[in-house]
Amino acid sequence: MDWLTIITTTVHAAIGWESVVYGLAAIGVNIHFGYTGLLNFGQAAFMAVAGYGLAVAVTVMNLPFWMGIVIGLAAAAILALLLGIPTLQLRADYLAIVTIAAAEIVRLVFRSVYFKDIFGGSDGRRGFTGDFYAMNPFPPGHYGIGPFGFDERVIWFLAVGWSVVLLSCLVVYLLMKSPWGRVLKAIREDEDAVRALGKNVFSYKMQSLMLGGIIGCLAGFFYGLYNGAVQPDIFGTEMTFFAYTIVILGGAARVFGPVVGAMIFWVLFVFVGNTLAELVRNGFIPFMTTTQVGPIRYALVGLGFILLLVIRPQGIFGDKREIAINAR
Amino acid sequence: MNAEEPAESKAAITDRSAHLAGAEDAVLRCDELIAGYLPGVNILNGSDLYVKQAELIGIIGPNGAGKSTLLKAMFGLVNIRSGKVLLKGEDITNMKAHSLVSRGVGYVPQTNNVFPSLTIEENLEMGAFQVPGKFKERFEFVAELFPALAERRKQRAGSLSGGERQMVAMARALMTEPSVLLLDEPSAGLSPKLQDLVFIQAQQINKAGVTVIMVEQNARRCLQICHRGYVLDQGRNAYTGTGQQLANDPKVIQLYLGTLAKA
Amino acid sequence: GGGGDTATQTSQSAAPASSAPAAQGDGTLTLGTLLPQTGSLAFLGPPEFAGVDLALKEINEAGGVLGKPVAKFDTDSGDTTTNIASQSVDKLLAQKADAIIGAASSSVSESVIDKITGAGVVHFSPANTSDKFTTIADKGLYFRTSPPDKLQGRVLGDLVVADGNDTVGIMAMQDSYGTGLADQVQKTVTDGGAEVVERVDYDPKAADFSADVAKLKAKNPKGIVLIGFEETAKVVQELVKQGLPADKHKWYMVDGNTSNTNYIKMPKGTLDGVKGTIPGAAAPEEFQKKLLSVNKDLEDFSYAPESYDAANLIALAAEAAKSDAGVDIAAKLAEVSKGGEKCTSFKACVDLLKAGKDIDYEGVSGPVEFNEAGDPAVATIGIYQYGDDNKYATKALEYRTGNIAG
Amino acid sequence: MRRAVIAFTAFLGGLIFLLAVPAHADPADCQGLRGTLKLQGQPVNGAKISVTTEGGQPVEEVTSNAQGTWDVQVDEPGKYKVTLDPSSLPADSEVRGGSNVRTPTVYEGNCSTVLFALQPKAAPGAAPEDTGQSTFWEQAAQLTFEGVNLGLIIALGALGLSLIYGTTGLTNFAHGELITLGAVIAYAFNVGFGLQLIPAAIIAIIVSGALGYGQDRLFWGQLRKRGTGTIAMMIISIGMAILLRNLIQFFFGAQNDSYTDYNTQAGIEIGPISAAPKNLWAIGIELAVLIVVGIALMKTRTGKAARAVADNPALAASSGINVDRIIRIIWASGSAIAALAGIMLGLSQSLKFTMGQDILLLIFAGVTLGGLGTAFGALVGSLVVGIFIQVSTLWVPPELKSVGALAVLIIVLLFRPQGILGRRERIG
Amino acid sequence: MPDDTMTTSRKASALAAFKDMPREPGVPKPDPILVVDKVVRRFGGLTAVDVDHVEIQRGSITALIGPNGAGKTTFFNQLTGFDTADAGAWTFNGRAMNGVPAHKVARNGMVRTFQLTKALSRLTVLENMRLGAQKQKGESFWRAMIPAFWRGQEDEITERAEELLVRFKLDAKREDFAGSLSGGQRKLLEMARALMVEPELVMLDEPMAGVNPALTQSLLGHVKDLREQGMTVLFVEHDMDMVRDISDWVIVMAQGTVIAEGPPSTIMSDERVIDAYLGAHHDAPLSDTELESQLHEAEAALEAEIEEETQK
Ligand SMILES: Nc1ncnc2c1ncn2[C@@H]1O[C@H](COP(=O)(O)OP(=O)(O)OP(=O)(O)O)[C@@H](O)[C@H]1O
Ligand SMILES: Nc1ncnc2c1ncn2[C@@H]1O[C@H](COP(=O)(O)OP(=O)(O)OP(=O)(O)O)[C@@H](O)[C@H]1O
Ligand SMILES: [Mg+2]
Ligand SMILES: [Mg+2]
Repeated sequence: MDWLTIITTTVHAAIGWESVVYGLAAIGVNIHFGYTGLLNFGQAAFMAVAGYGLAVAVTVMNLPFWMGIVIGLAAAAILALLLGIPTLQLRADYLAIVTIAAAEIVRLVFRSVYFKDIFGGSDGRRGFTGDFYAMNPFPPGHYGIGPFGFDERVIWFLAVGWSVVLLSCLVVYLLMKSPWGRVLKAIREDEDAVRALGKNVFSYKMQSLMLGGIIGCLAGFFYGLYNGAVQPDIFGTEMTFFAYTIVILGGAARVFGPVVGAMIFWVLFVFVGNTLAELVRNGFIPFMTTTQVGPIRYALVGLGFILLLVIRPQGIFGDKREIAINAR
Repeated sequence: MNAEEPAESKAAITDRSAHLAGAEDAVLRCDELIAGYLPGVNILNGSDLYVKQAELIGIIGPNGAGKSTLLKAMFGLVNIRSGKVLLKGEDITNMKAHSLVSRGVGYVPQTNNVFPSLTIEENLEMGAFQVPGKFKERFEFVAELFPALAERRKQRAGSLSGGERQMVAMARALMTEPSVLLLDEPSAGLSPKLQDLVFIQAQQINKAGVTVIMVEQNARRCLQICHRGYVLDQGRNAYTGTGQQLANDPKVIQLYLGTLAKA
Repeated sequence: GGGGDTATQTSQSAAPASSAPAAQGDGTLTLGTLLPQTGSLAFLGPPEFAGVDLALKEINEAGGVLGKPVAKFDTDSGDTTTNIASQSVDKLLAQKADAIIGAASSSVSESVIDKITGAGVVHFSPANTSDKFTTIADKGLYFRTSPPDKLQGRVLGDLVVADGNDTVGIMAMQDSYGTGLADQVQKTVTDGGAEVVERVDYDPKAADFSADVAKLKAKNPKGIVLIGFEETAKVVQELVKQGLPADKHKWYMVDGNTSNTNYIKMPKGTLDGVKGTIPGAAAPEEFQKKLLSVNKDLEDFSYAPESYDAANLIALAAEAAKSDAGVDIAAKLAEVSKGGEKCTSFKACVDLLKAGKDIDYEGVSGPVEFNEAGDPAVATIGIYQYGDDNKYATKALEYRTGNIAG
Repeated sequence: MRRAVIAFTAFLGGLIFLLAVPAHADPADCQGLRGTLKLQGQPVNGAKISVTTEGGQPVEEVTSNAQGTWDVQVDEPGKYKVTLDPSSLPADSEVRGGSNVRTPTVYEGNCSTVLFALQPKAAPGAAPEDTGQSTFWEQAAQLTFEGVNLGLIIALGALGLSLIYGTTGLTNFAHGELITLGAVIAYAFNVGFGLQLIPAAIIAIIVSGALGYGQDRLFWGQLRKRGTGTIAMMIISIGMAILLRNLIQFFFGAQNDSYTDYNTQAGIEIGPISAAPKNLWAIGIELAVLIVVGIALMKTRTGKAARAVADNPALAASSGINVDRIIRIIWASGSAIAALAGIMLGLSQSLKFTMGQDILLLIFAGVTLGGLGTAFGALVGSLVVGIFIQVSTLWVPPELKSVGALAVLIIVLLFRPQGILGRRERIG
Repeated sequence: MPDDTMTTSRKASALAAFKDMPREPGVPKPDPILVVDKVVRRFGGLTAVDVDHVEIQRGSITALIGPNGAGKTTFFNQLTGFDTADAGAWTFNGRAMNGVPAHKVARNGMVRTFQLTKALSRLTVLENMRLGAQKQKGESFWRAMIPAFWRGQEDEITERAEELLVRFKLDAKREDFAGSLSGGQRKLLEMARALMVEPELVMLDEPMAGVNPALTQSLLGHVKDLREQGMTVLFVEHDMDMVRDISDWVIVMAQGTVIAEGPPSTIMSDERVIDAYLGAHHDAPLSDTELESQLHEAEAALEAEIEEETQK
């Protein structure tokens, strides 16, 4: 058994780019769903328009990197408006479906042959990260302790990524303990009551959608920056589902819930997968071949989610009392 | 106001054994119930209650005293942490609600007491779920009591006014002919005319041999018609006695009944 | 890769840029596979894994590479909807893989190519067809044995024209494989004087294909070109249902869907006379038998030859370089693929190498001659025809060899 | 050197080929242009064809032989221009499409075929030849039929989903996998045990129903008892979906497969529509099931109890309804209906471990469009989704067909936020 | 305990205003804060509200009574923008209010409570209360991030909230989730929260249904205080003791229309009102003899029934 590999890959996943990207996406979802009660199942669309905004701006329109970022942010904001204006009046579960539908529309359009010249079809776009890595202040080398560590490229990415994650957490923390956050939480509970108290529910929902969308869109940037490419299918419903899973794992409406949730999520994924692969390779599980590890790993990860939530339905940071109130 | 205070009137009793002395042939009795919703927080702190065959019992008390919780606990809707509920000698502690229904217990909850997406008629049908054969007959009966409901039998309960819902809830409980009926604030939200109807109805049912336990905030009214009453405070019996005794007890009046209705 | 940068140039520049330990060989050639075990392309996984396994079995039977048996780690590439591939690459790099065979999907390869080549490891795909990889910045470490779209498209297009179909309909799976091939077929067919009356790019995950087929039906083309993977069975089903059967219209298939297992449950004669193109100079039957000895459950053989060739080429290049370091292997890959004494198996080739000869590996998937970009330059396409039993004859009607570029 | 290589490989290929199919002699080193001229199946002899380079330099002029074939070899690969002399064609025949010039490309070591399709000259005033093309309305009819066909399958899935959602409040993302499971169980009986599909399907539906019952009894019911919230349950269902999907892949494999019966039925023409008999049967069965279940929910005691449980489980229990029993019945029937949906989907398409997942979004769309929690809403919503997907391809590229349906979903909900058959709740 | 002696000024002026007013539906008031004209709301075939003309006197406590299903709540819904009337117009403080969205209505100073309470379950009782306060600086996105901007105001709000909670006997529950309150406590919270808004007109929909009578009594004193502070109160209630005790004016609705208006004493002796609404026993609790006779009636009916049964 190659425990060293299992442990290093697991640790890398916990603090690596996956946690940054999924963590940010989940922070956005947490604002939408955890605090405001908006069942926005279209988070992937925010990531997609941002990633594509950056990519298309740089590769197709030949704009500088920073302009790409601005365009990506603007695209996310516009998406929030387009999505919000018609749908924020809907009941929560209807909103969920409409946002899924909208996200799928976005993905299908990005992936279509029809718009291939702009968005690059199913292969997406690449070649827009040069400027980002050109800003790297880390000289080449290996950063870390022993087998744990990253090269200069990744460490730069992670430095920026985790800063943004922490900054987002700080913003969420400040906002959610303010009266503004109180209004959001009240909307989550009963918007009519909030209306009766003179708050413009629509405007708050829109602000929430914007904020969460923009944080989600940062996730889109980081996905593109790390992988050097954006592709339509990564921004499918699965991504949103995972973001939700992460939020619930960490504990809804908790500032660090999404970040810790993302870490647990990836640790589970990597640890289970790599341990299983090693077990099979070393003949501990005779009835399986290494090529069958894939599905069984997923199955185990699914089982892991189930067990985690059965054991701790409120998530890591969640409050059991809230769950008790929520139960039907 | 706490139970340990020495009794100032005949109505107040603090002695468990004295209270339970009359409980021998009780139809339904609770012994030292401790129950609650959240872990670690008990709402009922050892309340006792018994009701004899064909008795009408009133429970009054301040808001949040645990009256509804007591009814729910008896009916198996709140987890009982310790203590016992006996129905005709049978231990029914934490038994599921539907099995109690088949043992002849009926219950009208205080809130959320209709099925919003079902029509009035279907709501009533659900009331007679275990005795579908009787539906027609009973429906005619409640239709006479609440003509407003009969007119609208196809309207969805979710669109009804507060009072209309309360009527549906009451009517639903009248669909079966239970031998023990638990009513949680049946008169709340009803017009004075219908409040009368509810109280008269309760008495009438009781006369016909049904054991009734009624929680009311229309306390004076309730004490007037009940055989015995309990005053519940902070999950404990604060006072018990006959309806008359309680209604005239100055302490009870000051703390729980107020003087408005007398004026 | 990178247009001009050749393998030899970057073998110097890649090493310092990467901090991965794999840059220095450790004496054991370690292969990693990054192939789909899960996700939408999971059906492509088993044959690809089998191809690599078969090659490895033969290599190790022949004494391994550099005197040691070749090690191998299998990982899942998933599909683009998850980020499994990136995880898998991390694991492979941690396990000191010298070369990684995968991924099946161009999009997945794209998302990990920087990571793999950045670590000085050879990235060798048996199935990527996107033309992006020709120009991608890869430090000269990216190679592929994938079926040459352009040539196959030309051959197929010419076949369609030669069969006298003046009106042609194309159903293509909407991804880089499908659209790339469809573009080439469309161009060839149009140049040859026939008209493409309808081209439908369909989403392979769509709930059903009746609307897509209805579009073809509306134009009633003489020849129908089906480009895709195994979902073609659903398309065939629709074609028959909507009255465009193979006995009234001429159907053509490509390597992704010319299969002997996919259609056998269909009524006899459903595919009678249908033609399909498959790259590779050899009749696939014997090779398939060998594959079945590795994995008896195989039902499909797509990209198995390419995977097999990839593993063999890497092993030969390592032998030729006398090193198992990724950059050294990359530097020799083009050399062993062309110009020299021809050989068709690892054993034969390695014997020639040991005898100090220059070799030219001829693969099961085709002659495999790498150009500067690490793409195959020459290929052979076989044209096969289905019989009454919905299986294609093991002998090709015809083989065409040519330059892929052009 | 490269040329030599090609020549050699070509030779090798040719060698194999010569050994293999000697009858199909074809010069391996052909490099040029060739073609065959045919008029209504008969070769056309003596047609004049001239080949020039792209720049107009004449290369060669040939005439077709008795087999109608012609062949021009060139030295340099590249683009060429081929012109057919119309006057050399038999009288009253012409080149289809009008143009008699082609500009093919010759590649190194390969021949390119050039086609001049010929047709008899249409007599002036005669009706244009029937090309077998269908009119817009024929297409629309066919697509509507396909929409109904697909919509009803979606509706079955939607009904199962809606039943479970309706009674337990659980948004079950694993419903897609229940669909797949049903299809795969039927496959196991059909292909594995060699049973005819109809009995296999019936067994699969029963087994699935039992599994649904067990699932609630052993799992979801226990969670409910512990007071797990609906959102946590929703996420648990995502975990469940991942678990089931991958287990199915492990056992069934990743490839497409189909049942042995009713595979690839030829269509029969009904007016403008061509439909396979199995489609017609499926539509009948699906409609029957949908209507029966819908009416059962509206009219039977258990159906009403199910709706009561949906509204307020505590009150339902207080009315004497055995809530757990009702929920289990619903789980069993929901799973059984899902299995039927899966079998129908497998029958009309094929089976794959992702088949349920792939259709889940459409199912959700159907349920929502109709109005959450109403059985007939699920039917109507799904039909709308199905029909829109198909019919929208008259205007949008088929790759984007789901976009049309999803856009309709959004638009309808803008005007009817409670869905087509849903009802607005009162405030206050 | 607040007493009539304390509340003379406003009450007196309110009573004076109502003194010589004709007792007829739609009668004009000298200083109306709310004027409603021809409001109609239909649900399918049912006309839930059809109010021709109604005015609410500023600074008074007006009761709206009527049988169940008379349309009182629906009427509230129309006025406060929670439902769209089929027709009609109304002005609040002279400003037209039809078509104005609910939150703007509330901001204008017209706040309502809900008959079926809307507790914000997973917010604490105190947070519920704080939410009611208007013009909070910390409710704007940008300022929210810097606590210095809103700390001071928040403290004031909290103080006010705590005072109200004490009055409403909810202070012990301040840190509990509102979702864990009992039915009566929810009613109390609903009303207390509305008062946090400090509206000009507060519209209470059955505020005291389910509230303990002793507490009700003390809260009525509070409501009277509100009037003294210049607030106008419009409330729906079925408890006639309460109506009699605090209201200056009573409006009676039945079947969607206003059928009578007048001071409490007059209204409660109005035949039509007694018929439609109060029933025979409205004025006093049933005396023992009455009870007896009722029971006799009932018994007779029962016996007759039983006889019927046996005869069958
Ligand atoms: N959304 C709706 N759909 C159909 N009917 C409705 C709807 N809302 C209210 N109604 C009907 O309109 C009538 C008036 O209802 P409303 O709630 O205004 O009565 P109310 O006077 O407040 O009665 P209560 O004293 O019982 O609260 C009732 O008969 C009710 O059933
Ligand atoms: N679902 C719940 N979760 C947590 N606590 C609850 C819940 N329901 C009630 N409580 C708490 O239990 C206590 C008793 O509530 P209960 O409903 O029994 O009061 P009650 O006597 O019926 O009051 P009321 O007269 O207002 O209806 C209250 O303090 C309340 O806060
Ligand atoms: Mg209560
Ligand atoms: Mg009302």
